[in-house]
Amino acid sequence: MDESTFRKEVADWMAARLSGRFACLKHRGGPGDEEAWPALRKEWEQEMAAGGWVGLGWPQAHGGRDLPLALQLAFHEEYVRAGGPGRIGHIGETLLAPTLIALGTPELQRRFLPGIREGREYWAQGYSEPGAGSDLAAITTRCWQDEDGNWRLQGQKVWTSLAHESDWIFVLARSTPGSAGREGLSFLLVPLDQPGIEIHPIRQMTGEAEFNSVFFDGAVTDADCIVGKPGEGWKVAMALLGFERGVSTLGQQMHFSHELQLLIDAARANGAARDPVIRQRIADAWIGLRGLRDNGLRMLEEDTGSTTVRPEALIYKYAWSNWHRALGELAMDVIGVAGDVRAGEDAGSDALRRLQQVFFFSRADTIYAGTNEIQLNIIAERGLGMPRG
Amino acid sequence: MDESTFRKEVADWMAARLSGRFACLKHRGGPGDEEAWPALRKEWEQEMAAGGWVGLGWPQAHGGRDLPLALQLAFHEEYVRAGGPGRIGHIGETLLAPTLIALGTPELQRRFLPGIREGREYWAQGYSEPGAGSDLAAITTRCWQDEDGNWRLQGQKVWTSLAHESDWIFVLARSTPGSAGREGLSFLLVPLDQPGIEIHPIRQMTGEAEFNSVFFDGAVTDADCIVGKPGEGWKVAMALLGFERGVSTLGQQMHFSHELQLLIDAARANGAARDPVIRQRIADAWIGLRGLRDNGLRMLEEDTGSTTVRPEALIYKYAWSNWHRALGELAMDVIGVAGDVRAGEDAGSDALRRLQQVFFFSRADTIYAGTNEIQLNIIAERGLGMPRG
Amino acid sequence: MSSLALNDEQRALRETVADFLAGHGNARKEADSDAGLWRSIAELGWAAVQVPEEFGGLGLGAVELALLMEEMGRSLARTPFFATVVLAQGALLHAAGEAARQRCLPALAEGTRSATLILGPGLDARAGSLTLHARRDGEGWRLEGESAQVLDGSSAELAYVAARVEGGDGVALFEVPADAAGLQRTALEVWDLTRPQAHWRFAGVSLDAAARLDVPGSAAAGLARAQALAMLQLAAEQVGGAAQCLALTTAYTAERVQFGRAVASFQAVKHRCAEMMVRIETARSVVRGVAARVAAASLDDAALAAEAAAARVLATEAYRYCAQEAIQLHGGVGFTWEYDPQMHFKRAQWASQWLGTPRLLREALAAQLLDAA
Amino acid sequence: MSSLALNDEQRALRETVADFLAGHGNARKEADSDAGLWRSIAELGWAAVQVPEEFGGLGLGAVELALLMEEMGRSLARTPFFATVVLAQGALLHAAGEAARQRCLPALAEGTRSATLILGPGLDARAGSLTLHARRDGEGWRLEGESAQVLDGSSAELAYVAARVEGGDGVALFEVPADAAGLQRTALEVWDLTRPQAHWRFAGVSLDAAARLDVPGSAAAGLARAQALAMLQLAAEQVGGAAQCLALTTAYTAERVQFGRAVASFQAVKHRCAEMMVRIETARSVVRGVAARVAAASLDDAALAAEAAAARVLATEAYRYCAQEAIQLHGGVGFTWEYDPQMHFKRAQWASQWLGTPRLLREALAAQLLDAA
Repeated sequence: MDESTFRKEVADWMAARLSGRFACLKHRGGPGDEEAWPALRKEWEQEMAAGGWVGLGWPQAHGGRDLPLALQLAFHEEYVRAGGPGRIGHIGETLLAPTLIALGTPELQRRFLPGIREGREYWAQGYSEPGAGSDLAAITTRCWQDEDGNWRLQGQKVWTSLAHESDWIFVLARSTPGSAGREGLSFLLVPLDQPGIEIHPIRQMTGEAEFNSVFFDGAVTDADCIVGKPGEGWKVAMALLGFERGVSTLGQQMHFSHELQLLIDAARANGAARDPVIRQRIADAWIGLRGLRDNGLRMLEEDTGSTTVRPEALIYKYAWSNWHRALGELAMDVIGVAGDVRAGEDAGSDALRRLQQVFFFSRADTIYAGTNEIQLNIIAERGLGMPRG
Repeated sequence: MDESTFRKEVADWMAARLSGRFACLKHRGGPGDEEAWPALRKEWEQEMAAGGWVGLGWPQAHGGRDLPLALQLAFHEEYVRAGGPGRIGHIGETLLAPTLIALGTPELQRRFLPGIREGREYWAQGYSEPGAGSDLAAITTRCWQDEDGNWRLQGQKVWTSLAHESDWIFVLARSTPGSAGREGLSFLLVPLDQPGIEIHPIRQMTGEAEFNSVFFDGAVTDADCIVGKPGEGWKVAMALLGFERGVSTLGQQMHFSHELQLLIDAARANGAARDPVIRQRIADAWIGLRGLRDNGLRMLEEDTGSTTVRPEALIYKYAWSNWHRALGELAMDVIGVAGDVRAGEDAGSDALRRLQQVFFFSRADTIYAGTNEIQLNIIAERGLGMPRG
Repeated sequence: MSSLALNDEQRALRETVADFLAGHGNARKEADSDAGLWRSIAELGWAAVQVPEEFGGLGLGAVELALLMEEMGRSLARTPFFATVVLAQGALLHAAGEAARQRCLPALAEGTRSATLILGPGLDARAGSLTLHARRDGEGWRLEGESAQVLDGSSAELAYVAARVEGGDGVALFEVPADAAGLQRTALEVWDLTRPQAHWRFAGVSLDAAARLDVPGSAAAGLARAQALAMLQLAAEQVGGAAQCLALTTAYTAERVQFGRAVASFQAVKHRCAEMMVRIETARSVVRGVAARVAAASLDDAALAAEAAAARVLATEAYRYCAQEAIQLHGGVGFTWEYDPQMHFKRAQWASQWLGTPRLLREALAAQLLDAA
Repeated sequence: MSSLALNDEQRALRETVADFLAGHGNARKEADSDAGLWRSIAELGWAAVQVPEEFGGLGLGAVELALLMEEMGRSLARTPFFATVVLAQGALLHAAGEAARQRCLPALAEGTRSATLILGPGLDARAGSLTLHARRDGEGWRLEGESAQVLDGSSAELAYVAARVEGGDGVALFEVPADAAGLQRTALEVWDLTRPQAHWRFAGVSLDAAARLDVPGSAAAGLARAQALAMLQLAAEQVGGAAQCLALTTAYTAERVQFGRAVASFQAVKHRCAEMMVRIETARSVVRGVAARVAAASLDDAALAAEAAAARVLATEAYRYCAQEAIQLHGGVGFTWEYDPQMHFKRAQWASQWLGTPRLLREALAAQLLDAA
């Protein structure tokens, strides 16, 4: 299909559907705003599924459309351009589903992929623990099999986004008693709505809570709800993380671009745009965004299939998270003293609220999914071959 | 004595003496410019000695004037304000002499202090080695005693400023065969003009060479030319370094202040002073200099006699060296493309030459006498009690 | 050369304040505990520290006040101290006439009343930025206009208000009771809960003649001096906050284990903490130095403005950096509500926007350095 | 979406250039070796890379030229390549008329002649910054003025010279032989020995009518476009230099032992090198992206100016940072003459001042982003 025809198709569909009762979702539900309209956003997921916009890159055999990269990219760009809301189904669609397709049994694929593709079942991620943040291999959540083969879990996971809105969670847990590090872990799929699980919100600096602690106290799941063999959980977990840097990074950049435009509008409105130092910093933000964009394109395109280190992929998380954090600081310097006051929920405060969210919530960007410090270690060791420790 | 009277005395003396054949020394001979007029600067040292300006803080018993801190400070400020040249005798006067006064025998004091005080004998410092830069305890230069008790030396020292202009060198060398680290070192005083010593200039990035390598090949010195006992050299060497942060730091700041003024004059002359971003950076340079100044005053004054960690002393080297390096960058951004061209020795190029020296030579500031990295380790470990390694 | 060394009394004061605030911090408590803390502070005499003895004060100076502010910053205390002592007293001391000082200062020194100061947005004292206008009204005055963000605006009992006098008569300083007729106060929902604010609307507030406190013609210069001194004290508070960020971080990383080692043993973490210390101690040295020179009365107005700006820029950058790094080095918990780094982060952000941003302060310094004839 | 991927021919070109320059680097050799290197480069056809086939070139584009420039930057090669190919050819390609291109380009593509370009200081193409003036002189022209710093000014055989035409006729582009009567060239002693410069004084240089190369009215826009493309290529060279700084540093620190460990094993050193890599790869991505879009002809003049500015700012900051850190992490030897980091440091400084400083480039971008109606 021709790209511009496809773009128009997406744009038309978005214009027609992201209206009426869905209109309030425009530009909502991104990081820092995930608590916005969760029930309605699930309905939106089903609307999208019905429109054929979920699983664009999945193989057709699994119900996907197997679209080429350029069209997937075009979809994400048009989606964000139209103000499409944060995707409450993204953990299932972009992380778990590709993992199941790559490493799951046909039974697991048949059981779980349709619920994801149809926007009916939502997933949470159970990796981090209070004692295992940067050092993921230190996890202590245990799992074992009952006589009937069903899996049981005991332990605590933290920083699980949207657990309270999800139906399932995938969990990395220690199945070999006495094992340590990356050995002896298993990757389980666990239903959240059961007596053995409690979900407690973690209140963050904004006062809101889009992360949770999930407590497992003898929680149970079926014997076959495991991806890979028992003890192979680390490999599966890492494969899943590998899908994190996908086409959606360029969708993320459209969000960033939108935020930068809000900042520019604010600066023009309040006169900060005349300040020579603010001007330098806005130019730098734009330059940085070009860097993310071209780095992202290079990541998607160059040397695919090559097994050598991909420098542009190694640096990407560090680059975007620090860019975003700096954008938040710039936004607050543009806003000035008025930024002391929390922007309201009224429509007139939309831009201000969004920019404040960027400022506060981007503090998490340089911490989750590998802190700055971990990223630099990885870049030095894998990218430059420098010694460990 | 009243401080302002004293200041006037210094200023008058400088105005009278830093003229005629000495006039060409004004503002010359600082770091990056140490090759300027060495012979004449030695005559200047003798002129100063005759004027009673050497050993201001030494005890009177050792030929000093035992002036209070405030007056020593006033002297250094007036000296620099008048354009007093870089002190070719400063290693002897401010490092070795206090060490001899504190830890040397009466014989050593009688033998060496007069030559320093009278501007007749010049000293170089022999600490660093090719394999022992940041890690000073790794030195391998050996020393041993002949049957007659005289000391012999074998090895190589590097980064010795002004060795080719000096008469003596103090050397930290390993006297206990097989020892390692801080143990088994001795602190020797060695005449430079002898067959067992060769001095080779180290050409630096500016093309000039104010550092040297000093090669010891069976070099000899008298049996009693040792400070402390054999094996106690580390303690003596560290005591000497402790004198590095003395009153003269505030004299250094006067140099910095002069450099900043040259930069401001250049910016006003070429229009860079109208550039809003340059203005911010010049203001920052001024602010940083206030930081050095008040930190230096606090270092000299507060809690003297206390044995607790002095945070302001711990941070000082890191703070001034990075400030100075940034000043050099700012200077070149002020000068613009004209900075590509080496400033000549003519009087009209004085300011430009000085600013270019700051830019290039300040690259060494963050490396010698403890690199940035070593400074931060020390601050974290001694200042904040964080764990080693 | 004025001495930067603290004397024994000053060291003792610092200890007392630190001990007291460590036991009485209220940043995480409900607002109804605030009045008790302020009462205790007043009883300890700290509200009187910079007020001359003739007005019922202790007659100490900028150095002692800065020590107090540094400890306030460390503890994130939520009290009317900054607004009442630093801002309101400062305006009275430097911009009010003798009779007005005599009348107004004792109650503020005793801490029996809390007060605030209204200048232009972000406490900008320049005449052109003032948003309130005063018009003669018989013997008295009538105030109109609004101030979008008044510090402690819901709790202060009195406000000292700079207004432009209609008819080209310059700037005047008024005392306005918070319950004056025609004054509408609306509490604002702010990010930094330790620094409450309210919107004030002056819909024709009538004041009698005695409410004007300044000697006509002198208010602008007096307010500029008060503003510079407030900048110095805010810098002291920022240094305290930054130092606490570092203390929290070294303590947390010493306990937290990752990859089998204390996080504090990683060189990158150590270097970051060392960098925090460099910035904190540099800012502290300048705050201490400027306070000593203020106490020694050795600064003219231009030098005071420049030196206070230097202190503010260093303290602002130090606090922002330390709060950022405290969050970063606490890892996941750093941006949770239960840990303190986020509170300092919000305070650091607040403090970066009031009493002159680094950008504006640098430009003002550049004008002094570069534009002189 | 233009592809950033290199094709097989481009990858092969990069390898060839890198191999050749690794064996023929001349930065540490005497200047009399330079002519040989330039001859070899010409024989390999690299001077012809961006010249259309109709003018005797290879008809390749910005992507291939950027690959060459990146390798030139890595090796610090001292050749007329930048001045002749990037600057002089660029001006001809974009600001000269068809006949002039036909006449001048083949010799430059063959590399039989070396050339340079004269615009305003630092290669500023804006009409207001030009320092040379052209006056009609019978059928021909007379050039007056001076250019304080001409790249390769002592060795170039030809100069392409932008001058303001007296009488309000705008900007014109002239070809001037370096041995023209009335032209005085004075070699300058420069810090970066790989980028020689000379002062040129035009004391009434007479040219015949054919020496004017532009189609009147079109030179200013053409030179602006040539300048933007030169910025892109200079950015590519900077990326190469920065990458070499990092390579030198990781190699040196892997060998150097302090405190009983390889310096490269210290986390602070690793993080600094990682930060260098982040900056290098970001700049490289943008250089690659802009070059691809230039090759695909998908940028209008405004977009080209903006994108080239982005590449230049990223590459300039990356190179300065990497050169600084290379010196720092080499320790004492880093600022000695015998080690390469100081050479990169000087080149990085040179490159930060020509073809627009980061400060000016950001302001130009801000004007596009913020000042549009």
